[in-house]
Amino acid sequence: MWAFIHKLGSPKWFYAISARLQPWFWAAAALLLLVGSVWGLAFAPADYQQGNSFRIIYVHVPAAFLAQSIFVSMALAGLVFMVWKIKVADMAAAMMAPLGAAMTFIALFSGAVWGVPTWGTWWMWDARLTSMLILLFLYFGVIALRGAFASRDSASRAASVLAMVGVINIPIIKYSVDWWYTLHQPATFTVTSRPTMPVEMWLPLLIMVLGFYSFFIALTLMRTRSEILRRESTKRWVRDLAAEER
Amino acid sequence: MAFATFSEFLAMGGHGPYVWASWAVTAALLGGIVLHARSERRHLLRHLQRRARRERRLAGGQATVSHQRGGHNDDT
Amino acid sequence: MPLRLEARELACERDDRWLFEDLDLDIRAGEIVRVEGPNGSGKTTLLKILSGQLTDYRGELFWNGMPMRRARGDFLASLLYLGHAPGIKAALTPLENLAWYQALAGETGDERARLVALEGVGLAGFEDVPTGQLSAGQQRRVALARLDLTPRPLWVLDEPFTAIDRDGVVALEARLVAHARAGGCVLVTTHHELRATDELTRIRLGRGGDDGRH
Amino acid sequence: MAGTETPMTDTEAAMALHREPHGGLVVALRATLKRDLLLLLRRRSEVLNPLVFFALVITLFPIGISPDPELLATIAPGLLWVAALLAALLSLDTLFRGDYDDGSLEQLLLTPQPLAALGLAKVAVHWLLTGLPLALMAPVLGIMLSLPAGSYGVLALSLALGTASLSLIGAIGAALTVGLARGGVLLSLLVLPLYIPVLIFGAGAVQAAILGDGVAAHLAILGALLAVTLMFAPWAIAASLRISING
Repeated sequence: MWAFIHKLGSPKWFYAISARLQPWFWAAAALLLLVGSVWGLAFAPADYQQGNSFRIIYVHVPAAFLAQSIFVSMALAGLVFMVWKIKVADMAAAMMAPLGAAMTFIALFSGAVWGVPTWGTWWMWDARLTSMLILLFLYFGVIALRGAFASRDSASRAASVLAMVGVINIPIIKYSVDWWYTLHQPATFTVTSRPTMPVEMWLPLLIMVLGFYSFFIALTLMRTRSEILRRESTKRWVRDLAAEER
Repeated sequence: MAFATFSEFLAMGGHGPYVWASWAVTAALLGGIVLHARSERRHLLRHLQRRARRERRLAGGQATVSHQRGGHNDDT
Repeated sequence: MPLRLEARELACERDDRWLFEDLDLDIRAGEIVRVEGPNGSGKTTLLKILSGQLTDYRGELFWNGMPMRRARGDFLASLLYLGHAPGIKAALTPLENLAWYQALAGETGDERARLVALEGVGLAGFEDVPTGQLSAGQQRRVALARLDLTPRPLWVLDEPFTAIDRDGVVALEARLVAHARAGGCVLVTTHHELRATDELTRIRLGRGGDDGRH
Repeated sequence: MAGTETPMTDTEAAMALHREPHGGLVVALRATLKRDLLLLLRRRSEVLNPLVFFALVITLFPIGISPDPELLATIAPGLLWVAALLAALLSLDTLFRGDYDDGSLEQLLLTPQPLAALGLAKVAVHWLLTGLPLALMAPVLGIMLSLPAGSYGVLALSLALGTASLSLIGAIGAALTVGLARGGVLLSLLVLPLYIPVLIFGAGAVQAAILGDGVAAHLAILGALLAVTLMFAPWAIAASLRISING
């Protein structure tokens, strides 16, 4: 097992393996997203209370899930980089951060838009949206910190530490914001909490979530391969590869 | 099919703008990220190829990197 | 073209000790004046006073016979000062740095002249590399490229040889001599032993008794 | 250096001794504007930081006070203005510090061009990349504070006008403290009292817009403040730079 981890760590080997894995994930993502969207938009029944605006859930929830799991996986990659010095892990972490921020923004935007028909305003200090907003600031922090260092190695180490500190704080933030929200708004119905859904509603949701996750894996593989080329550009195998790449 | 006609599908009982807005932003962001990733890779490969070509030319031309005296510059 | 920088009874006190007292200078065209002295003897301070950056000193400065206050505009137009820090922005490329300095001197200048100046200081091939990625010596050479790019009669150079390699030092020394012979004037501080030529004169700072009379 | 084996002939060097600059100040100003824009845009994170800070500070208040829209609406104008003011203050420290550290500030002082004009060019770039974006972003944050409708335009306009004076006044403080190692805190102590008039009329303009009565008076005074600072600040900046270069 140990040899496998170390092999996975070598950029050259990872570059080759990811080339084979990547197409599968792209195909899965495309298929799942397509099926999930059509199903969720056209075939799934409307919510008896909120009507069709409920269909935003098929974008809001997967993006919210992914936003949090990307931060967790970024922290894990940071841990792997700090402990076992596997450079590929840090490259992946660096490539995940922008996608995580984008997912958080999608969750925020769709959550706010979803709230308009129910609350009548574009923004409502709802517990989940507030936690999502704080998560967005955490992402900006990690991205800005990684960009602020001149030397790449210290940038990677600093970003990994911040990601790990951030991931520990996410549950703390979530519960304190929930407590804060119930303190001020005990009774109202929080639109984004999921009432028990019949199967023909949560099945497309499951497909969309899987579609988002395979998109995340496929994109991270692709961008990590670019980062490998960028960081290992002085290595011989990269130069030979560049020479014969059409 | 939850909607009778296509236009009903677009209107979505009045909630259409909100639903389509969220989906449009999601599609735009995901699409944009994919296009950015692909162009990033293309630029990178082109940059590597250009550097590989320049190194081959420099190695071939024995142009020493050290300071070249003399008025005109011959290896531009 | 008149070129004469005089100082009378120049004295500067820095954190209550005298760096130098009633120092008289008379620097004319065709001279290379080397300011010597151990570290902390006020060499850079003297240069900053003569170039007009520092104002808390006693004594009088004259440019071509006129008191500096009145001749300041003309003095600045004929001065090229290279400080301890080369004054090069790390995020800009050498070409962009030089373009800005040419513009500061009031000229738009053209790319060709900048390329030739950079090639002259041995930076061929590094024109478009952000200077942050260049070595300290190369960054210093970008600053030294200004000597050829914006011609000025009076050069005030603070440790121009730092981080410059052997070839560069030889070239720079020759450039100083050529400038002096052409009627320019160089005021330089350096720990590098300049070749004794008839243009070279010295000012010694920091010795107890010797008040550095020129 | 050119001219080693074959030393540059004396006549060639003599001819190259002095060339009358043509173009003068306009060339220098345009080049300084272009250079500073290039520098700031190459370090995009420094341009984004004040904006994220602005959004963060705005997020803190509903959490700290209460998310109740009515309460937020009453304090929104003042909140937005104070947060924008602090965000502008945040980015002032880097205005001259970069040039001071690598020696280009020294060169700026030694050009025949008037230092006040070059300082003004640097402040203009600072305003363009911090003041203006803050003004454009404020309405979005106004939504989060449930700012009443009809005041978004005045909010952006008053901020755009106000941050120009803030940048000018702040630049004086930045010039004074550029030589000091830990000048950041001192800079805010110097400059915040001078910001108060701009804050009063800026926030006042937005409140006036909410209450529906005339906004022209407040904006006119903001414009007058800007005119006054435009007249005096550049000379003060030039003088302060000369002082702090002495170290």
